[in-house]
Amino acid sequence: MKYMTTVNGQELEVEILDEHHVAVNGKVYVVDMAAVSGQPLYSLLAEHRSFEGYIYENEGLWQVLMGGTLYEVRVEDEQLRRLRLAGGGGGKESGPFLLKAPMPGLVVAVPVTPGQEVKKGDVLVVLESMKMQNELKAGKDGKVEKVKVEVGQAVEQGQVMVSVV
Amino acid sequence: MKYMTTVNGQELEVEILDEHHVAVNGKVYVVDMAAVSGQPLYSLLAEHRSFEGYIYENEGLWQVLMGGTLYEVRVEDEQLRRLRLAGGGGGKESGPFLLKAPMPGLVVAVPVTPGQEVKKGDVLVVLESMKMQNELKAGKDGKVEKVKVEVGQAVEQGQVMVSVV
Amino acid sequence: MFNKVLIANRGEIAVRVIRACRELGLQTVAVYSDADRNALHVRYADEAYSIGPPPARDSYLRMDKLLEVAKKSGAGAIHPGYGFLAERAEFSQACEDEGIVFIGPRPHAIATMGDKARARATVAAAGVPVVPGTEGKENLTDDELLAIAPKIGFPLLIKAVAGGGGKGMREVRSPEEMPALLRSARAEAEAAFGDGNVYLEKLIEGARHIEIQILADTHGHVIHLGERECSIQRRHQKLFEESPSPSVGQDEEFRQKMGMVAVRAAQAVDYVSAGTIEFLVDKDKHFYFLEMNTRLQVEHPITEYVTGVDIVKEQIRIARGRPLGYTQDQIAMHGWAMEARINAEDPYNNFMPSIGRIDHMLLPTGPGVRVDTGVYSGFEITPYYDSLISKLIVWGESRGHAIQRMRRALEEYKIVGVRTTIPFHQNLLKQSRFIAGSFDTRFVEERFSMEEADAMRETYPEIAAIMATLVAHQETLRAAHVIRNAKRDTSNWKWYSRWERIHR
Amino acid sequence: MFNKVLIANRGEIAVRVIRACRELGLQTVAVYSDADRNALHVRYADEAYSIGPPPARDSYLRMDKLLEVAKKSGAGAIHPGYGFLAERAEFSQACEDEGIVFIGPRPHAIATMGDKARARATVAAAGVPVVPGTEGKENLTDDELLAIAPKIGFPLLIKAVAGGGGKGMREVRSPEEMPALLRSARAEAEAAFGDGNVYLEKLIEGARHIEIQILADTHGHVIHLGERECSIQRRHQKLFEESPSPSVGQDEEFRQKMGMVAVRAAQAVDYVSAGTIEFLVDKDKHFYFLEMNTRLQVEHPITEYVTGVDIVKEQIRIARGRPLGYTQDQIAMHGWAMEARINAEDPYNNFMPSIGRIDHMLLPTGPGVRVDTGVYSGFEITPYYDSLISKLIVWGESRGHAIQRMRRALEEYKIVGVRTTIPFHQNLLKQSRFIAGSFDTRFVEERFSMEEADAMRETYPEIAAIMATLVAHQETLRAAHVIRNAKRDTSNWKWYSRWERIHR
Repeated sequence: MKYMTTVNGQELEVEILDEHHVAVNGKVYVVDMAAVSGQPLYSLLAEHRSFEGYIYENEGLWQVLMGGTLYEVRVEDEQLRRLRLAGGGGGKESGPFLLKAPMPGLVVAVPVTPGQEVKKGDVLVVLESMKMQNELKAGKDGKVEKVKVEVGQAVEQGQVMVSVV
Repeated sequence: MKYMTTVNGQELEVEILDEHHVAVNGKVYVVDMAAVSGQPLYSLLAEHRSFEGYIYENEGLWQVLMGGTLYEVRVEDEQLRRLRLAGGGGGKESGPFLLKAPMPGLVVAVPVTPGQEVKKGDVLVVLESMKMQNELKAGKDGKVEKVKVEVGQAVEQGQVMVSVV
Repeated sequence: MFNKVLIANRGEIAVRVIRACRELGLQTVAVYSDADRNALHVRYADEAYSIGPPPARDSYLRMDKLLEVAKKSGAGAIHPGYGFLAERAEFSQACEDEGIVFIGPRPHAIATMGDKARARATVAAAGVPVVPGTEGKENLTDDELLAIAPKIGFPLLIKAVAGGGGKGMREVRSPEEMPALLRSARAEAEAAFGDGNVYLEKLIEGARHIEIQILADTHGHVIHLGERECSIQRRHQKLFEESPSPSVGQDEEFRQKMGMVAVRAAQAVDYVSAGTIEFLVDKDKHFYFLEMNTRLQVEHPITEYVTGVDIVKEQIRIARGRPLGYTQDQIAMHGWAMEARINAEDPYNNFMPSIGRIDHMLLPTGPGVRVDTGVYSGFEITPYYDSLISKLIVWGESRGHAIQRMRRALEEYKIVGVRTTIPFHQNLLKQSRFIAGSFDTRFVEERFSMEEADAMRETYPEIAAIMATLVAHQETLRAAHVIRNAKRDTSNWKWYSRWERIHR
Repeated sequence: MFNKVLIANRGEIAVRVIRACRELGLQTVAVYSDADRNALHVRYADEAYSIGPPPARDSYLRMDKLLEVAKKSGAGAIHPGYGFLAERAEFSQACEDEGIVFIGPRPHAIATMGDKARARATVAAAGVPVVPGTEGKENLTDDELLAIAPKIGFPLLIKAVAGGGGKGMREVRSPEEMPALLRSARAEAEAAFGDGNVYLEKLIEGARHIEIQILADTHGHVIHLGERECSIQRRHQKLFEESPSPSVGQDEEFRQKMGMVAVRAAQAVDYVSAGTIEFLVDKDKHFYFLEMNTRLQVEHPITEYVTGVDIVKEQIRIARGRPLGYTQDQIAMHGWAMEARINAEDPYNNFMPSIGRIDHMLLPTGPGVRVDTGVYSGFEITPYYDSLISKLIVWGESRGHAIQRMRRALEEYKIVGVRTTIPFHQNLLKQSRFIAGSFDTRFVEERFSMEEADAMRETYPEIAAIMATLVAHQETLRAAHVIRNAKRDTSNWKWYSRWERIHR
């Protein structure tokens, strides 16, 4: 099975030959992979070198945290790749941006109002959690559509707080 | 719900009143019990004292290992108690005794032969495991019926090695 | 004296204090909010009392409930830990009023050091150097400030009196730019705090945050246990500490000079128990009093490692009215210790807090490694309290050895279920400036980024690719397996069964 | 010199050696049997090679495979750990032949000390006291033995030449009973080993097992690191060690006397690397050479704690041809250290081995606690290797402090999935004879039982009753729930849901 795997922008062709052999850009690695204590912690022996990494899925990408370094990895087979490329580049920023609470917390500031123009990176909500003030930012340029929280309100993880269209 | 609970030979009447109240011989304890990391490790707050114990079931009895002390506990409701007492005292030693391997290992000695008379506590098999020689003994007086293993043989956990009738 | 201690705290510090009590043969009483029934301090204490709902103001900050539990349980003393009520003079006072020993300083010392202007005036009067500035003189006009500025010297800082968090703060490099900066600072302070008052403070460039641990008993003895280097900070939160400080190192004269000044500062408020004097130190080894923490510090273990003194046990000894177990000349620093604060925060996402259940934990162990933690595999990290879940402390014969050991311990430390700052520390320990010991309090914010740090290091993109591809491949097979179910893809069965096995 | 080390071992000692290498900047190569793919030493090493099926004879004892891996990986040195090939002269020789540094003594030293009679003769010639007896002179007749006996003195032991495990051993208290005992001993030895030869040895009554750690470099320096008390044994297996020994304590003269003799014993075989001289010590502080262990010991960490010397790093330094990092007068013992061996054995069932998956583990941490282990939550304990899964090591300012700390650490240590010897140690530490430091090598077997120990302690039968009853009650509800399913017993729903929650 062949995959196009992109690591921090670098494209690699990864072919899984069998349980113990993987080719990266044609170079064959003898591998042995095991989930040491259930996901997402994996031990990989590759050409007898011992590696250990956390592997998290995040919005269609894989984050590999290994030896204190984070790798952003996209894994696609040919079909998926064709679909993504056909979809065009601008697809990501279309549609509304929904700011969801990344954790439960207390809203301590909402520096925007409906109708206001915002730039990607502008602060939409300041959320207090674990005694820290966390600035939550716009994911795209646009106009604030709805503000669904107010200062002093407690929010649940995943709750939509602001939408930007 | 009332239980007769016997701890190391001492009989106690334990009544579960509700989620947070248990009476032992009529004395009410305010309790809060939780399995801290799944079974068999439990945290119990009783009258604000904090206890932690492993609770293992073993042949109908409960072993409570707490603070480096092992308690053998029998828990019965009235029905079970009546059944047991009706069954009489001699019931336990009747029927054949099957010596099962308590762990995988290698048989290094079988000092008995079929037909031989043995006493409770006599060594039937010596099993090597974890580099230790473990003497496995007869659970009752009787006559060796079958010897199903030989010296040098590897056995699985739970495998019957010798029977005594 | 007392033989039962109530610990008015939670988390790793409650566990730390319980251990000290237990080793001294004292009974312990834990308190817990509804979020902490299964917390380690509840499990380890001899007794435990529920004190209310999760928010601290309803539980750990409720003096009335704590005193009630102390009386009910018969605890003769209360240890406040750090945070929560540790630096509230009224709590120390309330304990005193109830006849309960407060394991910490007396109310007067807490109150004096808790008020920045009073603390500054008090220690300055005792001959302790303070950062030159106008703090304490409020309501100065622009003209007055412009007149005083040259006496303080440039560069200097304009700071909001009501302030905090950098709001209303301006850096001034020359008299010419000062009027405009005063205006904007006042406007920002007014907007942020409803108070446009500002004061001036000399800007200490390239400043290090170095603190001195002191111990004082009720018999008038005050000693210091040397310094800790705490310049590795982010948003004024310490992330990594070491003892000794690389900028003090072998300069015993400088250490003793700072130590003696710290002792003087403590004596100025008749201090009792363990406390810390924080200094700003410039490149030329001038040092200025910053503030005093009138409590046990998070980073006390590094001092314990290099001096061999158990600070918590000394606190208890002091609270029992006994003299210090050490004289100043019995204190020597041996080797080098470091502490990495492991927070439940994602260093790759702006240190955003991370909550959830800890599914798995593998602690670093072996020689020269100490972990102080209040969490365990199966424990739930909630949003109610601060994000510090563990402190990884190591000791080495030298700074180099300590760095090597910290690296191996960080690599061994595995926490599954929440994101942590472990990768931050791994990157920090690869930075050449850090290794050289040349950093100041702005280092993390101005000269450090996780992404750049990653880019500088030896990386294994092929290995990351293999790992991610194998996992993605397996996910696909798993999904296909579920869908096709009966029509099993035999070409993949081997993979699948292997995966099942390793995931069991 | 070498910068990559192959560790020819598994478990906690492989992890220990990997850590030392990593902290010294050396690359590490692990080897593993099929049972150990997920073992910690494989995960922590830089490289890992499979060397065969689980049984040690097919993997960890295969010299050919180990040397092949060393060559393939480019490892310039091999550390053997303890056990397996550590005391096989031919392995040290094979490494030498292949140009690989063996991190341990030279073949001659191993071979000499490995042969009991030769070792005895060699050290005796160097003036080291040995237990009086006839060992080494074989095939003595009854008449000859009866003639020699009075010179050795009574009580004495008859021991089988081929022997071991107490077979053919007899204790003789007077000349009169000796002929009959000789006959029965010979008969038993003949039956057990096919060899009726016996020898005589003075019986050291109330003997303690005390050993001296030595370090020797290739430049002729030999030093000792003080003693370890190892009398707490069962079936000649050490269970608990401490340093210093309570019977040596402050008697520095006695310590140095034993230490110097140990150095002499090591010098007698041109010893290099770390090694241990074991002595039997009687009540009058007479000591007798027992044997030399020509390798790193399981219990080396307690010596590391009290002396501050990292023994494994010193071994590596020595193997690199460098002189010792310490001279004898730089070695001092500070405080008190203890080690509890945590074995996967059930102390309530005759120390029967216990295997299975470790479902959960909570390590004791905090000040003065060190854990050396090769297992973790999720790891499978197999029947192929010895039962030592962890070493719990503590340090305290005094013996009393160390005992208190060990007690709290044992209580904190939670291992779910296999039975362990933790309760044994908890009971040991409550025994008044142990606390008083008055015990000999027969203490555990003759004066200690788990059941009696439990009976002597403060117990909580009501609490045990509550715990067991609540669990039993819940099991009943759970079973009922499954059977009745739809017809849910609402009177119990609260209990049930709570249970579900705490078990999640």
